[in-house]
Amino acid sequence: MIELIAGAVEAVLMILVGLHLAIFLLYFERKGSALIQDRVGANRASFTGLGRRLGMPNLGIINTLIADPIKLFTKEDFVPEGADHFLHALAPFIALFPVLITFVVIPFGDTITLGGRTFGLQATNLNAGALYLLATIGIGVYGVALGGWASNNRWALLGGIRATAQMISYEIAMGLAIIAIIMTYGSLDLQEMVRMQGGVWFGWLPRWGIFVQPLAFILLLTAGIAESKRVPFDLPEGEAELILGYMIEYSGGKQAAFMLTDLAEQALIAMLLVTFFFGGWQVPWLYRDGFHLPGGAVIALGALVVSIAGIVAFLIKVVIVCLFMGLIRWTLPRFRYDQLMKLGWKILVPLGLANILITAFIVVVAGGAH
Amino acid sequence: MPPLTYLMALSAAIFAIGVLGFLTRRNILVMFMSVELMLNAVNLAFISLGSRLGTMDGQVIVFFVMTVAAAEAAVGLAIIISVFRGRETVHADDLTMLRW
Amino acid sequence: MPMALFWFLAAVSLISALGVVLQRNPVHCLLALIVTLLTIAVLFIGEDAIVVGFLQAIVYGGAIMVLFLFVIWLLNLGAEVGPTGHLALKFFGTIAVAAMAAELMGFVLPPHLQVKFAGHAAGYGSIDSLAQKLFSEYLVAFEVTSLLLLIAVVGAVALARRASASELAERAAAIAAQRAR
Amino acid sequence: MVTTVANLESSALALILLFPALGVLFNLFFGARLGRRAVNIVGPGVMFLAFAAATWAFVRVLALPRGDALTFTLWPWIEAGRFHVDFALRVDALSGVMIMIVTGIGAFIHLYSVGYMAHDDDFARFFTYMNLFALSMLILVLANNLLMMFVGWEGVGLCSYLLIGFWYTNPQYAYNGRKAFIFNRIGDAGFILGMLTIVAALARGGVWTLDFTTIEAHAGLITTGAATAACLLLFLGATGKSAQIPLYVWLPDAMVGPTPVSALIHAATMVTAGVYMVARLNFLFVLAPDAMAVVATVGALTAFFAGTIAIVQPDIKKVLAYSTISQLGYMFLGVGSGAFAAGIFHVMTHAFFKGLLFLCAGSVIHALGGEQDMTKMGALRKHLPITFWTMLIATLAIAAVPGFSGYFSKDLILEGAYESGHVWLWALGVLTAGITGFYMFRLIFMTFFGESRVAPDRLHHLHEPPPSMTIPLVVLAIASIAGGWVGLTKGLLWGDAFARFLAPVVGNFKPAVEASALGLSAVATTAGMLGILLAYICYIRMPELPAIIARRAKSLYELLMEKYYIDEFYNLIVTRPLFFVATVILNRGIDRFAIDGAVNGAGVTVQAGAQLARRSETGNVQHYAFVYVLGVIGVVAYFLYLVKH
Repeated sequence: MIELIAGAVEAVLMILVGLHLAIFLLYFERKGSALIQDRVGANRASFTGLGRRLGMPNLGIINTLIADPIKLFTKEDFVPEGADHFLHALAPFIALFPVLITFVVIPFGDTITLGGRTFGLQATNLNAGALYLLATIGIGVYGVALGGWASNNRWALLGGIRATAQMISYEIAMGLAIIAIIMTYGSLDLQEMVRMQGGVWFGWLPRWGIFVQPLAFILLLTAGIAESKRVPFDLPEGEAELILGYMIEYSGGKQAAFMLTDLAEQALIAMLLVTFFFGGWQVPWLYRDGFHLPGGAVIALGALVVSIAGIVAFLIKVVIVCLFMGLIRWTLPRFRYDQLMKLGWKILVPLGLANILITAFIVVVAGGAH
Repeated sequence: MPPLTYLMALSAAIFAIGVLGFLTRRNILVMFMSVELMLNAVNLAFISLGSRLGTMDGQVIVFFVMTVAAAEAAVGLAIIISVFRGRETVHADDLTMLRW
Repeated sequence: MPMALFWFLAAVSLISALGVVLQRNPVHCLLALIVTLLTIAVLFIGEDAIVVGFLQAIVYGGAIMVLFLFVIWLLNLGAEVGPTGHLALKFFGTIAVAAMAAELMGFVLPPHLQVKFAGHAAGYGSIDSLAQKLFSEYLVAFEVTSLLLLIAVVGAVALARRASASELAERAAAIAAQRAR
Repeated sequence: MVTTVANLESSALALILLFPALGVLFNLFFGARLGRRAVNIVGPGVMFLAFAAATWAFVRVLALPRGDALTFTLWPWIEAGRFHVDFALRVDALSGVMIMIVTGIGAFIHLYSVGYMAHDDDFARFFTYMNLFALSMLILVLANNLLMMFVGWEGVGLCSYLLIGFWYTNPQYAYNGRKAFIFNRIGDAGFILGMLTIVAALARGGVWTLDFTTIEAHAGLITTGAATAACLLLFLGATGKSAQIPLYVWLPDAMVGPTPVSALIHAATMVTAGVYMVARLNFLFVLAPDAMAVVATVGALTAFFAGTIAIVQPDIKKVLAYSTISQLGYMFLGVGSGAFAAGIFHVMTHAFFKGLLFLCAGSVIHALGGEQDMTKMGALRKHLPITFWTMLIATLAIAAVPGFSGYFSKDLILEGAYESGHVWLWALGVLTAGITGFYMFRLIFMTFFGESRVAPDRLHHLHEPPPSMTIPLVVLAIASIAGGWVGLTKGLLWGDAFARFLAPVVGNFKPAVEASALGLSAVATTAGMLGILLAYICYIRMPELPAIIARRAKSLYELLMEKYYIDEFYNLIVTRPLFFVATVILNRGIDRFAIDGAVNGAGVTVQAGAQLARRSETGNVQHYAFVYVLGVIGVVAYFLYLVKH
């Protein structure tokens, strides 16, 4: 019973982390982009001038994290004439829901011992976690697709079609990348994958997945960004051509849900990348009993410290990957649609297949990572 | 686990609903969906029986059914598209050129 | 799987299956179908067919149904209006289906289907055990299926390929002739 | 016994067949496209090449020890159980002479055709057929077994059909082509049955073959009865191919083909096939004296009757056609009397002078723009000098005037007939010799002497033909004189060299009666001279006499004019009853009433049923599905029943 409660708590925690990451990303979108583009960015709203008094007047935290959500959720919920009311309302949640429930399989720490009880730091220990990922991400398509269709707007439908086509195309590449990873680790269990990334090669190099599957990393990164429809893959929204695409007829909370979906998806992708390629919660050279540094020095640590260090390391890694994706977002221009499809089908898919072939060969000859 | 009988009954019921859809709906796309419904009902029966007999064969067969369903959907939908291009209708009772 | 969950899933799948058949708008039908498929996927997982269950969600839910959606969009299908199809067919069809359902129930409900079941062996339904079967006993079928998929893809492209201008003109003439008759 | 020489050099025998075959393919596929010039070179060219190859082979045979043969097996042809047939070629003295005739005379006829067909647009098809004709005849002659011979046998039949009906737009010509083909088919049936009889007779002794040498080696296994049956059946084939009683009627009608075709049929190919076959199978025929007697009798009768018909025919080519039948009769009289060498000798000399006669007739017809009626000719001597002189030589040869080739061969035949003991047949032969002299000189006198009866509009058109036509005339004229000197009467100069040359192959017959060769020769020559004299009287001295005789002996004249009413007779006893059976009983009774009625009735029934049944086919897939579901209900009910019980 207590495991169940712990699982529920962990699940809620994980979803909250995801959502907060999404909001962080939103903030980064405002302020980080300003930084990159040498602008000021959001800087107006201030809560009793506190920030200014503290000498940080331009952070725009209040604009982004408080004012915007309040504005969004208090806006009129507008449904266009001729729209399918039911689906119009349902679509944002069909989009958001699969993303949120995906967070529960991400392992964010090893185990933690509290009051004599040991809990696994993974909300749900599915032994087919990788398949679960693919399934939920696959279902996420319908939110966008139905949202675009239910709006009874040509731009929206066009955006929906674009989004759907893009997502199912890149799902293939994503699936191929994940298959290669599964073959490497020989398991569908994400926690087990992370555990396998503990330890070192050559006495100093962490056994992270990126060193054995660099190609899969690039594939998953690309496909993941495309899946979350962020720049440079934001054609479904394409403000200039489609005036926000499938979201055009959405306002208020529903639109917020759509935006949140994209951001949360980005956070999810970051978590997956960390889990698959950067050792998840593994801290380099940290074992259950403390650090074993490459030089041979040992720093003994308590079990609780080690567990918390894992969680922190996971979060730090995720944030770093998120920032990296943000960098990409504000660096690369948007693709053209045919380029997008060409990249997906003619480059990523063949690369993914080749990667599987090579991985299979190596696994058969040399054995997997375990 | 639920008794096998319940699972089989559920399977039979979904199958019957699929047949009903195939017989009564006019839109060939929806008829196609009904076929998928029937396929899934049968899949459920395979999985349930395989599970209770402790054999993996049921699952393997379902795997093949899904593959074939994918192929069938690809070809079937392509046929529907080309039919629509030629006849500008997807109603089964308008598509009666192959009679006599 | 707890019985409560089973009853819930059974109810959802039946209602959504009926939704496929009874709703007018093809998109709603499709949505109902997706729900049915997902509940059935969960039932699979409940029967320890974990891999197949997820595959059901990925392949059916993630791919095939999207194809349906695309086709519905492409054909720009709206809801059917008025009584559709032959009413006589509907009437007798419903009766026939009811008879068939009754017969099927006669098959599955009696106690002879009560199998003694003592739980699965370890690894049942895992990807390993599925792969063991697929790549040994069913290897030929597996390879043939891959070939089938390839052929289906080629066939689908050939069928749905946009016709050239001359072909279109030809078809238009044929349709006109048909209409004139 | 004939021994066999088989070596690599013999493979060159295949060249004899290869050249005409290439000509056929070339003319068939490229002839019309590449134009007349190419065809005119290739068509006769391949024949001259074949002639060269044949000459080479003939010289090789001459050089071989007497009785040896060149053989070459191209490939095993039929393997059926113990029965085995090779596709193999064989050149010995007999076939050597024949290939020389076929390729040599054939080549000159091809050359002549270049000029003759100069105004016909279908030259490519013509040369395709001509090459094919020569090819078929060469297969027939070169065959080392009966089956392969039969291939050539059928081939010449086919080609005669194609060429007689060459101008197929004329329904009568096409009809005559069919007539030739059908009469040949009757004979061919006899040939097949004959072959089967031989196989059956030998198989009883454990020998499964159709090889000439093997048959000869095992001839002892064949009983006299079987040999007689086989010989008579094969001879039926020969009467079809070589136009003997009773199957000769196609040959006069074959005159509707282009004249070079007539020349080819009569001189080099086709009609001599029967004689060749009998000579080739002489070892078989000597086993069946009755069959030999039949052959000789049929030959003599044919010679006589055809000669009498030729007397009154006005058409120049018809006269020649009947003269061919008559001469063929001589040949059969010869081979039937056991004088196989004499028969083949006559084949050769006849090929020379008859080829020449046809070519001359062709050049007369050509000069007159297609006129064939001798009553519209006359006094052409001055206009066509080369044609006249060459034709005169040929006529002297056929009339057996001493010194010309026909004299030697005919003499040997009559001598053979007398020596075999068939005195009556000899007498008939002598009588026919007189008739031959008469009708041949009638032809010469009517065509080249006397008053000109040529239609005025054709007079200005008169001209000697081009060199491609006259060269063959001259060459054949020389051959017609010299060709006979290879076979003199025994004991004179080099004697009968020809017969001695052939003896290893055909010398299986021992004469029954000794006779004075010179005495017999004197009688026959006298008869021929009398015939010529009579012709001179009738057509030069007293041109009104024939008409008077015709009036006086009106019924006889008409009988001859109408060819003894043989065509009408066949029509009455064969064609009419067949037509009756076909039209009344089979067509109206069985076909239209019974079969058509049943078929149409079935159709009507099905159609009526289908009209009802098709209502169920609405084309609506849901209706079908509904019925399907009903079926499912039934099947499930059955299984439910099985489960419950």
